[in-house]
Amino acid sequence: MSFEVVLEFGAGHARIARSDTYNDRAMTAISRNNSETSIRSDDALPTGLSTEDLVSMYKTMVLSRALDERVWLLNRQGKAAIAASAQGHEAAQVASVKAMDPGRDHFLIYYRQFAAMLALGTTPLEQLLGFLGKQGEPMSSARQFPLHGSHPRVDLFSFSNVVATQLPQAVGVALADKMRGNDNVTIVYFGDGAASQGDTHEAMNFAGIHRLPVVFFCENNRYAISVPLHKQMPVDNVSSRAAGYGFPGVTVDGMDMLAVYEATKAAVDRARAGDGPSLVEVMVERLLPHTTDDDHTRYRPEDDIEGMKTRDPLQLTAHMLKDRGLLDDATDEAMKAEAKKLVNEATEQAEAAPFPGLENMYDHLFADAPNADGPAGGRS
Amino acid sequence: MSFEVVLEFGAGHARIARSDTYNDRAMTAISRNNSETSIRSDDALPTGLSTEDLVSMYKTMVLSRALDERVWLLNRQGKAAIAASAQGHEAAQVASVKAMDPGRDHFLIYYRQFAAMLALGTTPLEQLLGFLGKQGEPMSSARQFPLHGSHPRVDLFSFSNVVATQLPQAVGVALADKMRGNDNVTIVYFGDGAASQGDTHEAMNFAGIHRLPVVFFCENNRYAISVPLHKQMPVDNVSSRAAGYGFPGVTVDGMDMLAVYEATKAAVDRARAGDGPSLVEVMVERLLPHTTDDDHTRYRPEDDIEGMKTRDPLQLTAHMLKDRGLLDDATDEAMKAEAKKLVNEATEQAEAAPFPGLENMYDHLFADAPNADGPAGGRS
Amino acid sequence: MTTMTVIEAVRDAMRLEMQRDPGVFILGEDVGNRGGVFLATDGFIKEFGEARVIDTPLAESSIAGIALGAAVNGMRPIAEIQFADFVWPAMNQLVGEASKVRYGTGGGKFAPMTVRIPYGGGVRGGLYHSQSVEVIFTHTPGIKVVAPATPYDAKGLLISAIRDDDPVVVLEHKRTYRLVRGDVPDDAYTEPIGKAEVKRRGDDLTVVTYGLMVHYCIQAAQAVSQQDEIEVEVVDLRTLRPIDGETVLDSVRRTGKALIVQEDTGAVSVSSEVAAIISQEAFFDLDGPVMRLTGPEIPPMPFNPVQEAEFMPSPDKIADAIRKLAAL
Amino acid sequence: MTTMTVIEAVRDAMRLEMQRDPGVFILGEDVGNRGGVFLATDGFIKEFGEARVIDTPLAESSIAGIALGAAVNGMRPIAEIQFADFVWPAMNQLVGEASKVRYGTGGGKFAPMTVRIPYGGGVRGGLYHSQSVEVIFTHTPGIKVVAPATPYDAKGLLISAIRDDDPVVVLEHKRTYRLVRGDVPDDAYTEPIGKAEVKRRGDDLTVVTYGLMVHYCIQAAQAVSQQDEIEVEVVDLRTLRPIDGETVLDSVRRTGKALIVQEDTGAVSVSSEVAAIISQEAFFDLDGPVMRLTGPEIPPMPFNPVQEAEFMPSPDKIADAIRKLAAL
Ligand SMILES: Cc1ncc(C[n+]2csc(CCOP(=O)(O)OP(=O)(O)O)c2C)c(N)n1
Ligand SMILES: Cc1ncc(C[n+]2csc(CCOP(=O)(O)OP(=O)(O)O)c2C)c(N)n1
Ligand SMILES: [Mg+2]
Ligand SMILES: [Mg+2]
Repeated sequence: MSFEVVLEFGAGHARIARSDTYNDRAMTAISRNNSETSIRSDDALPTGLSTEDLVSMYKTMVLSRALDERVWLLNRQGKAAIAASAQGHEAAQVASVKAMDPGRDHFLIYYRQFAAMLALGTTPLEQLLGFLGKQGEPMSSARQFPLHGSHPRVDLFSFSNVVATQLPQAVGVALADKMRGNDNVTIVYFGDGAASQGDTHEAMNFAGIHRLPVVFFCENNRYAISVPLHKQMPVDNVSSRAAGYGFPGVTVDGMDMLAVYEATKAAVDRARAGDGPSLVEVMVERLLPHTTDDDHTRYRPEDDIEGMKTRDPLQLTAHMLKDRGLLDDATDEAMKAEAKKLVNEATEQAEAAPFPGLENMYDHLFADAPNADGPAGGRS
Repeated sequence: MSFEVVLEFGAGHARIARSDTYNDRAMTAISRNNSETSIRSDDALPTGLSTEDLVSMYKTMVLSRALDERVWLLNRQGKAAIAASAQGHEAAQVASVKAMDPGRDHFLIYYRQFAAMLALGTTPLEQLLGFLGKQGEPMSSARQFPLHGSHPRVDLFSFSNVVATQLPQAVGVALADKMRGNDNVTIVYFGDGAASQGDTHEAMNFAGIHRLPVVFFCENNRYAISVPLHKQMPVDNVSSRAAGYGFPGVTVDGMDMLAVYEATKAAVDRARAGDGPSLVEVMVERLLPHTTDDDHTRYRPEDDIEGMKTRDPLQLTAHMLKDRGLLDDATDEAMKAEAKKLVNEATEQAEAAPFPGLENMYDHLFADAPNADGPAGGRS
Repeated sequence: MTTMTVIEAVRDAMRLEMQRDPGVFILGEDVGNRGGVFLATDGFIKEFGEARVIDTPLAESSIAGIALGAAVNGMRPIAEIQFADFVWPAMNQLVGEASKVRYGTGGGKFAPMTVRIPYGGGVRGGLYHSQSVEVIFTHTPGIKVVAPATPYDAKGLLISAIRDDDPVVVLEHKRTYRLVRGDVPDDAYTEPIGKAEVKRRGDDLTVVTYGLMVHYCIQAAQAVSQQDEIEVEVVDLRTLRPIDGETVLDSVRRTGKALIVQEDTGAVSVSSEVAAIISQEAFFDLDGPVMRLTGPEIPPMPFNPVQEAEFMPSPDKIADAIRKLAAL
Repeated sequence: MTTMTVIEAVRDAMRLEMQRDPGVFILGEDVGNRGGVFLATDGFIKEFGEARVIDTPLAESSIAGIALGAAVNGMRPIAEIQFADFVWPAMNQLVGEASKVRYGTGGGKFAPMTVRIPYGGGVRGGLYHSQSVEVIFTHTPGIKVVAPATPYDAKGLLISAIRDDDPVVVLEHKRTYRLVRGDVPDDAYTEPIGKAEVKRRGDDLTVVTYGLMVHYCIQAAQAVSQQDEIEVEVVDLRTLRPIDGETVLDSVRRTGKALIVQEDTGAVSVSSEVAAIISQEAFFDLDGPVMRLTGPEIPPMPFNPVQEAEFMPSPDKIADAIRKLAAL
């Protein structure tokens, strides 16, 4: 079995990875057999990517991993109420961002986007302030779950935890650009679980009808919390749905940053050229339980858990870089030490920050009228 | 262009009509050119259909048309508050019912099902009591819009006017049968408009996962009120979606009762055998405006309106029957006269019936406790 | 000044705002060539083009979600929900999402979107073309809700809604669309969101109401004035969130008696909130219980004409309730 | 009799009903091997099999709609909505459809379905894991709504809900799941839907409440009893639709004063309805205004611990409100 290119992109991007198609049952064996070969280390780079880019993308992944691990630690220490994790998704996230133009494009993220967010230029401190619910948190003033809200420097946002709500919203964002003749592209991230929601269908349908500049980016880790793919959908890939919406859909190996970059870049180019939406599905691993509240040994088969460990994008990317002669062990170690240092510093700062007070609790409900509707209608 | 069999049914039903694929722009011309040829009159009958069946199906169509016309007249006279129409859908509806087993199967209908309902054994009087909102109306005690509610004799029901809500409900009905090991089949009727709703996606996905005995029967008349297909979906056929749910989807000419019967019967057999759902899309005409409240000259191109007139299933079916030597003009006239008489009688009875009083206005809100929650909580 | 119906005032408001601000656009089912099933956007697709008058697929959640996305990206969408009864699929995007965008981003993003929802009964609509849906919106922090009763208010409040930088739900009573006529200034103007209006002065008793019932209450007030010499003050809430407690309380403190009239069913409703405000804030001024006259506790509302009429509060029933309360 | 937590009582109720009636089955997200995110169905998939413990795709509208379809075809589904905050996509199938099945078919069809909805805050859930969603269900004719506060009530009311022949929404406060323990009979039993319960006797003032707040109100009552010699009667509504006005009024007529405490935001809410009932029906027995203490009018509720604590009514705030009202 190989990753099927369900519909190939038209223009010049022929080398979309044909790796393994997953299905729930066959997954583990496949991933073990092919993880080594699925990352190409001997090919030319895709247009638009330099060797420096590869290294810097890896560096972002390293930082993301360090931050991610720290957040889970803070949760175990009782300091962070909850966390999801991007471990296993990092290569795909970083590559997707690389294919976009953060200065002008829109990013509708979901809760698992540590690596994408760092690639977009948010800082570990900003994220940690969110996890700890501290004053100065930039996305929601610590009103929301970590990584939710919007960002003052990049146009990335996630209004809620409610799965798939971001898809129609992204389509609306793209519609607004198209109406004004802008050439910005909107990328919307979602999981395999989100594919089952009605909103996903409605969003893709509308985007298809109006040929809107949207990239639907599905991080398929084969689980919606505990529900495996075969209980979520009767088909092997989310990308198989794209045909029903009249646009291309493709599935690539999310361990392979080059493949993800290429597929996303093709989708972005298509969108920017006014040719409409695309669906890019990346097969990734959820290396940790769903969130810090979860225990995936309750529902993941043992061989699945073992198998996924061979598909750690950090290891696989390091391997690829080393094969290409772009990384050696010493540099790798130095990067990891540097990441740890950055995360340590950010942790210290975040821990030292105060919790928000009550002053601003009621503001920004509406424009110009912070207390028009509150604060305490029913309070006696 | 021909009606595409998007995914053919496996077993022995090879002759699914390949007639014209519609799209909004090309429609009129195509329908005019091919309407004559799209009805086969020279072939053997599909298994399960006798020549008597054909005649009796036509008879039901004639009755449906007479009733339908009467209801619109009653609306114009100010007696019926609102009506949709099945004119143009009759052949498909009657054929679909023929493929089912009304004694044991479940029928989730929508508001345009005059002909299906008559085929299922409801009477013109019952329907007219609904349109006039009269006492004795069997489906909802005249609480609901005409043709809504459930029926005491056949398991047909339509809980609401809210488009596409019936699809998840149908899937639930089928799930209950499967859980108990019953071999009943559930058919759910819906329009092209309903295909855009999130509920449709969710319903088909679940049915596909659990291989439930459901027939999704889409009456595609190319309009959701005024919205033409190309503003509803970026693909030519609703049936193209089925692949994304792992089951067969087929598009047939809704003027051709044999083709509709065959396609539906294949789907029913599949369902009854435990092989899961199917999507049967029938291309039909909406010969009248959306409802009595509508004026379709506001939005249908003139040539579309002219073109559709050549695709009247009554005329085409009569033609086919005559070609097969199963009908002559005299019998046809007699049938129409008989239908008119039946409808006249039913109209008289319905008009003579009283409106409901207030006695039962508050009952059947809950089991056993007709007034537990009412009648007049807030009434002073 | 032109005399027009409510639906004409709605159309007028949208046309003026579309002309004024290129960021304003319409999306909904059948809003294009059909001009909307109530003709609110009649002629718009010709005047403004397909790009700004978007016939959407039949999918309310996406109508709301796409409007929201466009709004946070600088547009001012006006989404039309064809009938209130079909807004339920959009609840997640409206109540769940839109209401919390500004608060949930600490002011980073906001959503200047208007959602027009034709609602209400007395139109032979049965259980699925008669619903009142105000409760969930009026309960939700971060949404404003207006419910105009007259052409003047319909135009002024709709323009305010469109220009508002946050989500506004505009509830338009279907029965008023062609029934109610009134004078409307020709130019654009705004009526303030959040302000009730005394639609009739009177010192004996206060009736608080909104929507179609405003007109029935005024009729009832005239009847009891003539027949019983009871002078009723009719307060039209106009905005249902936030409720203008001040105007209500000013009136009730003066009259000492309050009747709340609403078409929607009573339990946990706008009428409950008005009663709660009065009984908390004006308790010591009350000369009698705060009374309510609402739709009964069955699904609104039966299709057959007899039971539909019984469901709806009518000028007669309102007059009776006024007399009873006045006599206490 | 066993001492157990609320979540254990919920699990116990479902297990007993699954054992008793083969028509009872579970559907929802992660209810299978995961046992539900709160472990309400822990072990069920092993005991009852995949066919009766269905892990659904992530799609709440279909969870509700499929449950409805199965219910009208003779089953007794128990649908789990993972968090109340995610019930909005299901509104159309619940409020729009399920509530009207029996009425809208004139008794021809009915839907014996139970929808369990973990709700409420104080769990560091932020804006999307803290919501209270009772308002829209309590407003809707054709739905029953229960909101147990104790393990005993949780088991008895859930069993009643499952056996009920109409749709019942069961609101389970997440904070009570592991916080509240109590004695629960081992066998199956039913508590009547529609009956409030006096959870503490007192003659000075009535506090009406439900859910987690029952416990906070009892704590507050103990505090003011000890510190201020005010004896508070605490009425636990238990059922939010229909509201048991009788029990509330019996108490308020005796005490003359009423405070309604609720975690949900105040405007157009259950607290409004209780206040409206009291001020309409017990006006002449009241010695003071009907007061409310509710969550403030912002989206419930901020994630950071300081503002979350400020959002929630607490025993201290409740005691203060009691003292104020008692002093009037
Ligand atoms: C509408 C909705 N339903 C349920 C949830 C609870 N929930 C949070 S994440 C999740 C699984 C999401 O799976 P997927 O989309 O595959 O993303 P992943 O976490 O695997 O990256 C669920 C069920 C939610 N947040 N929103
Ligand atoms: C959820 C919902 N939205 C809007 C409507 C209003 N409406 C009634 S029928 C209809 C068009 C339905 O089109 P289609 O599904 O193609 O069926 P047809 O009437 O063409 O047979 C619309 C928009 C509705 N009933 N339900
Ligand atoms: Mg996943
Ligand atoms: Mg149609």
